Amino acid sequence: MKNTQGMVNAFFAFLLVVILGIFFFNAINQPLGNGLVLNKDNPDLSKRVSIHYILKNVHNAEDYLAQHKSSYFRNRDKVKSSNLEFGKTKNAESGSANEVTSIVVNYRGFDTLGEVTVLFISILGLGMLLHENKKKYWAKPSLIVRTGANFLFPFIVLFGVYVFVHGHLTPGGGFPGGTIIASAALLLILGLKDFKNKLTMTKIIESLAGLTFAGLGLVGLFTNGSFLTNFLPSGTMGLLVSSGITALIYIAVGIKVAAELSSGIMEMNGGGEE
Amino acid sequence: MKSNYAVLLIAIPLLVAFLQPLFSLINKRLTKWVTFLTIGFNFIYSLKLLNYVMANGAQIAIIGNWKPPFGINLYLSPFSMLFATIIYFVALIVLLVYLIDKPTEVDDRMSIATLLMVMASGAITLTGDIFNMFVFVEILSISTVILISFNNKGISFKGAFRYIVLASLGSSMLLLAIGFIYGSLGTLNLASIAYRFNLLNPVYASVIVFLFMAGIMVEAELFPFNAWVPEAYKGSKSYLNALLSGVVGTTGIYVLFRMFITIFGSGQNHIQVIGSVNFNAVIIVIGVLTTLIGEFSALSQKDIKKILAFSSMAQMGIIAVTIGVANMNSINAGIFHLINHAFSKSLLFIVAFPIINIVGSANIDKWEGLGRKNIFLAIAFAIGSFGLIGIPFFNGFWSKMMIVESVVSAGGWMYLVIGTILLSALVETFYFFRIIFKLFVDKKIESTYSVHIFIYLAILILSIIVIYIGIKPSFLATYIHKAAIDLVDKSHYISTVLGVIK
Amino acid sequence: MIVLIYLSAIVMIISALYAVYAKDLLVSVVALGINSLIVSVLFFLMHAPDVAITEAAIGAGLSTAIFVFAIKHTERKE
Amino acid sequence: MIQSTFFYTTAIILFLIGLYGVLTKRNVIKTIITLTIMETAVNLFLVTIGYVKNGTAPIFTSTISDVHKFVDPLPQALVLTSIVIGLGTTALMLSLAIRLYKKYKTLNYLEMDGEDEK
Repeated sequence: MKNTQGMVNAFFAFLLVVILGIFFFNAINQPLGNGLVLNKDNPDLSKRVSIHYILKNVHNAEDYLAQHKSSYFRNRDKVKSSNLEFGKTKNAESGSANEVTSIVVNYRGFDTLGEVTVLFISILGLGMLLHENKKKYWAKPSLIVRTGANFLFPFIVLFGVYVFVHGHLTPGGGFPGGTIIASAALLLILGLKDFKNKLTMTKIIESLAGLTFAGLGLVGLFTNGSFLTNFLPSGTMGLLVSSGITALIYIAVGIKVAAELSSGIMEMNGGGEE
Repeated sequence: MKSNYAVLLIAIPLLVAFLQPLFSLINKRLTKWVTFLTIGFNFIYSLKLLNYVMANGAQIAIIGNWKPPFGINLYLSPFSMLFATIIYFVALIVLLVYLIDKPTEVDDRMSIATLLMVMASGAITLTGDIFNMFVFVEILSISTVILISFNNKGISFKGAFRYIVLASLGSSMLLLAIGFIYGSLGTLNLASIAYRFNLLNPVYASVIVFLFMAGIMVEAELFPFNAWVPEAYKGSKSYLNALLSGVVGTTGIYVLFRMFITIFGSGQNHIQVIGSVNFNAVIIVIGVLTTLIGEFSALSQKDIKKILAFSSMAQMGIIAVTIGVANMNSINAGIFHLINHAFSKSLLFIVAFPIINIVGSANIDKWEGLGRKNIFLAIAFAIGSFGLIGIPFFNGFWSKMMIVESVVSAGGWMYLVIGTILLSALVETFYFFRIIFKLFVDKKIESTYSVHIFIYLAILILSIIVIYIGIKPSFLATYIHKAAIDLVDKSHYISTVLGVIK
Repeated sequence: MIVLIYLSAIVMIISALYAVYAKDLLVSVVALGINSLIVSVLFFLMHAPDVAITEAAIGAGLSTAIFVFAIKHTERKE
Repeated sequence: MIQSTFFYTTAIILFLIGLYGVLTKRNVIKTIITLTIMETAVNLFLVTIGYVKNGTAPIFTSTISDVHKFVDPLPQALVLTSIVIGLGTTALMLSLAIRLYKKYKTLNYLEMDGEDEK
């Protein structure tokens, strides 16, 4: 009886999935001509707003939009742009060499603030749900794991710090950097049998890092009249000390993510104490 | 420049939320009052902004000094500010009642989750960027899940799990819709999407709208994404129930209004047919189904929490119908009914809260004789339910009248819809009067529970609002009228944000 | 290169199916981790190194670890 | 290099596999796994939107500065956000799963419902 019901369920689910699949594939394979469709194969980036992020001429584009009104939408690529050269160009908007970073932290920094909040609230919920979780012991770590954990821990942390400090220059940034540090904490949990959770410490670090992010935003609001404005000089593109608050925010994000995820892993492991 | 400060409505609660763990290290009791004060600040500030935009028209607040459509912006208009204000007001009252009544129960984690939930709801109403909306929807659903599971019962974990599964299913769909939008229109800004939406291939547009609708229906408690409603309401604390219907549900419906009428709709004709699908009909069918399922499920329940949960589901269905009918009258009526529902339902939940404490049970059979024990609560309950049913001279009467009127003027097969609305009112009358008659049965209740004066005050404020809107519906008329105009006027939205005129 | 992409797409779909159908949850989680890892390789080949690093660290690494922790606290069978 | 239609197809097949799993599986952790598959699929879809044939990664280095070959960085930024959000949701769902298991001693929904009725 139960099996029949399962079969019927599976059948209807399969039917729904097939219908949705036809729906999606039909949408994706719509022929060109009848209105806009997904920009496939060689997407014309000059039809998208990101052309200005790439060329770093958003302020010019704002002026162009204000002057030419709706004709802007047809002539995005006519917006003036300056020549960008690694290690030479100064004050190229945010000044970060990694375009993804400049979008994540600068052009759309507000999303990142929300994203950090999502992580914050979910780790908070995890702590609430699991605070009386009993510690589960894993198989006794072998000598190699123990030694390896002790030996590798500082290097992994250092690598994580490197990743988020260089977030505005190289691939990486606050989120992967923080996660790498959290994986060092994971290594300690697996490698050290008598690992003690340090939740109060992570809480304080997390709070201060979050405060830095939101506080930098508010400083921008009160000095330059807009939340999360880059109020520091953005420097030469490609240098370590450049891109103003972008680098600072990414460092804060890295520290915050590291603290949050480490505490999340500790609480997942159990034995969390306040 | 001044309007840029509106971002404080989001930034201050976030800053406070990040600081709360530090406060809780200093003093555990500090956090809840900080939360309360922050929401109070939000309410006062949003009231101020509401008056400002009512007088001066819609404004935008830009973030990061990047003007739209390049950066993220907040859109402050009569419609968005009105709902932000109502959300903050409801949250403030509910939180006050809860803090007074159960001071020991509120811990630091709960106050952070409440703060972020209210912040996210406000931010969803204000934001002018679709991906930003997605991020805040995520914050809203995660903090709601935490609050539901706070009760530490099996059923609350089940409700929370069901909610989060549906919510992440919905958010995947929402993200897919955002992907489709960005891939074709090359923008994430709502005004820019609105400006270019009718250039889309029709099949393609219908896929986007379908995915978006599926994504937001979890919050709006609409069928078939409302499977979480009964367990989540039953499993969570009473006060959270008020927030679930007054804040989360209101936000979900707000997004449907804004997206379907301003952004995806085509100016004065509103949505009508997008692509190959008549989404008006789809929304009406969904609304009617939700209403019928909600009302008939409420009829068979004994538990007051479940009754109110199903009733709020049904009201959301009725409001969804007004989105589908989509003429000026129905939009007016829908906004009015959403406001009325937020007030009446919060009143009912807040009244149910001390009643449950007095009687010691959420089962309505045990409520007999409450009127003799505490006449004030019984009358307040009656006022709330009259407002919800739409008894003449209570707030729901006017909005339901307006809904029926607007549906009649739409004509055609809409007569079926009128039948549904009237039937739902009938069913509501039946189950609410069943409770009210029970309240005034002559029977003695033994109880030592005494209701705090502040709870009376909160109930009094909400009752007065319910009655005052009933007697003088013109009190809100200017606000609602401006909100409806703002909602319908697509070209105004576009020209305010982008500076181009469609 | 093209062969590599086709191959990884096939492995990805097989691992996803395996993650859905495996009776042992731990096997299912490992399949999920493989899926994430291959997706991160695809991201790298699609010139998205930032996303690739993040997906490898979060999707294949940390996410798998917390799944294993959760299974340790519950049960392994479906 | 390869056509982007191929990636779109892969992403949608992956999405549908995940959706099928969510609809049919009755195990709490299995549901979470299938939801994660769906999230991965959506991320692949989003990155594909920015994919340019013969492009380069959108990062200025001392050797690469031909901006016209860059792939679209915006979808990548969105995916970065969505991956982190996915991790947060997954962690919360898993902790709920642990609590559900502690309450009901099972991971199956149907058995949980049976438990409640008793």
